[in-house]
Amino acid sequence: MSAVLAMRDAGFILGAYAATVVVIGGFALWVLRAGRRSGELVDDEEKYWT
Amino acid sequence: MSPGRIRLARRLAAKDLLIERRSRVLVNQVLPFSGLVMVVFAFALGTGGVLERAAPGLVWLAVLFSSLSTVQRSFGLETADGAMESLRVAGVDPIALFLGKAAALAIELLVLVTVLLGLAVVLYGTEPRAEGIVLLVTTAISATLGLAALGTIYGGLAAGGSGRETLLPLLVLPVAAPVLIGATRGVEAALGTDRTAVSEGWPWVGLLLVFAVAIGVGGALAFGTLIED
Amino acid sequence: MSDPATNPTPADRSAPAVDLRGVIALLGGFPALSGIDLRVERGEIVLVAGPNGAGKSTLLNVCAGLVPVARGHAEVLGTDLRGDRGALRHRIGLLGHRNGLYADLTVAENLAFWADMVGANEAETAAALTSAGLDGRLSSVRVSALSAGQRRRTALAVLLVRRAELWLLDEPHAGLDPSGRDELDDLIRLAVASGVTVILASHDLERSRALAGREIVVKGGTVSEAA
Amino acid sequence: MTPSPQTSIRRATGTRATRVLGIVTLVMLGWLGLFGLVLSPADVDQGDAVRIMYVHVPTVWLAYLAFIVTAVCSALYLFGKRHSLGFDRVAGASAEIGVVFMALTLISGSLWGRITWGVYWQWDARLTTTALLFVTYIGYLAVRGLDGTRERRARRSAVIGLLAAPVASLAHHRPR
Repeated sequence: MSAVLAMRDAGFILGAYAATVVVIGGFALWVLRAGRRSGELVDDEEKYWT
Repeated sequence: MSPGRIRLARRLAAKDLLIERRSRVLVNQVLPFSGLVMVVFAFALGTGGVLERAAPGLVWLAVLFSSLSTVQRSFGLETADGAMESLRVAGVDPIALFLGKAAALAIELLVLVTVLLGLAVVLYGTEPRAEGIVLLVTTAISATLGLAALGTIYGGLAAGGSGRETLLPLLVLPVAAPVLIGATRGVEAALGTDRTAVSEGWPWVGLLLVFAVAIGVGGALAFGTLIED
Repeated sequence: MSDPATNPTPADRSAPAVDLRGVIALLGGFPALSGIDLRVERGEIVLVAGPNGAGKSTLLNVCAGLVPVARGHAEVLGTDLRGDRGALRHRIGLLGHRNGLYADLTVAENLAFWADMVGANEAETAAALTSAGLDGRLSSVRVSALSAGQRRRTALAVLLVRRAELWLLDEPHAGLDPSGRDELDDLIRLAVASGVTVILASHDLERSRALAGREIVVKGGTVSEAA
Repeated sequence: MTPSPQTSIRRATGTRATRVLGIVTLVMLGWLGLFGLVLSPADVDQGDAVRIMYVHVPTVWLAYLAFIVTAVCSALYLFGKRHSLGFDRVAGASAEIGVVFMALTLISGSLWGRITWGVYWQWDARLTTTALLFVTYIGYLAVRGLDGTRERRARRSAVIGLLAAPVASLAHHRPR
């Protein structure tokens, strides 16, 4: 881990990785929540995908 | 292209121009606004050569901003009392509708471009050179045609319902970027900004024409679907 | 497309103006009309009554071909609504709460514009102006300077110029003063006398009953004949 | 794939396949971090900056792929005989994914640029096109947010989705 932090421009590189993980994670959570909300609108019998 | 369609389109365009002659919204509001934009550019950039070098780009930026108001006006008069809907419901050929609106818009924008180019000479000290006149005129016309076609497409979309006017700039500006780039380079070559040769401008005119044709054909075909709301 | 030469053939002249059987229409996925039966003969004036949101406007929009028929049999002026409606469009005039006029143009210019759109000649335009009582001085007044009643009449004059055979009028009396309403009714009667069929949705029941030969009630997406 | 009714209540729109896919994705993301940051050596030319490429390049490919899916599905909706709304939904969902990943592309790209060029942004054709495409599809999503029935929304956005992409890319193929 210290080797990672010691590389040149570690802030920018780690920032790029962090941004990627955070944005993808946030988007995934948003999709899951939207899906849950949509799922509540549908009767259980009509959930053909389950 | 049937003669009936062209006749309809001409009549539609004539109607728009007659309304403009009556209401003078463009002359009294949009034109002063675009002039103001040119002046404000001068305030922001100051003197000392920057303005002269940036003049072609500034002219087209001002055109772009003002064209948004022009498009809004063009479709505002159709939606104010549901006229566009009446035309659509009555089954008036949507291709003729597109061509007519686009033609009127092109004429209005051409006036705007001419005035702004003239203003650039006065305010920014850009002198057109004799050998670049043909390029200048061709660039202005081809860029205007593209903008008019583009504005008609997105104007038609924005005309469908309430609260869509704010969407127009967001939709138009990114797609109009090729016009902005091409028209700016074309005018730079025509004026000889940064010692560019006139011959460097013609490929850009090509780009502008490709754009105008592509958007014109695409818009004519898609217009019926777009206003079918 | 809006070729005036596509006059109705004798066969669909005799067809009823509107023939709906078991029509279901959806708005946003929900049935706004759930099984409508309605037959309107040529030259009739039919009043569509019913509470707000019952589907009166939807019914008119279905007849105009603006709201698709999800299920059922639907014929207007002898043309199946589920087929190609292109030729049908210019034969139908739908008037909602907006008039579809250009405020900066005069009455005559608005009509002349529409005449060009549908290929009507000057005589027809002049006749429409006279029928609507808009000839003379009024014809050269800008629409923006007209009263609400005069605008309505101009809008109906457009339908005359278009030679629309079926008029679908959604609250035509809304926003008019009594004299404006009288003039509007006169114009509608005049149009019907010349062969036009009118379906009007209205809350002004007393006035509309005097005008209409028949009244139907739309409620909960279905139709019933008023007693 | 045939769960008991009790468990399906909390299942929302997920399926076993999407759940497996999600877990695989999480594992792969961790793997990417491990390989990209620790296990792989620095590049001879770019130095450690090359590590950003390991996230930058996949995101841009994904974004372009998503926009292609949007365009294809728009065309399928518009020109298909049945005007199936399913295509419209795929087009819209794909555009959302595209916008998210194009945002990531722009972020990681500008960080890479800061290391390599010393500036976050350079006005060359490729960067400009990417930024324009990004804004274009934000506009596309805004059009999808407009009022109207599902069919209207589908028609409108299909036209915009088909029209916008090639035009914005025209900035890329401009003459020299």
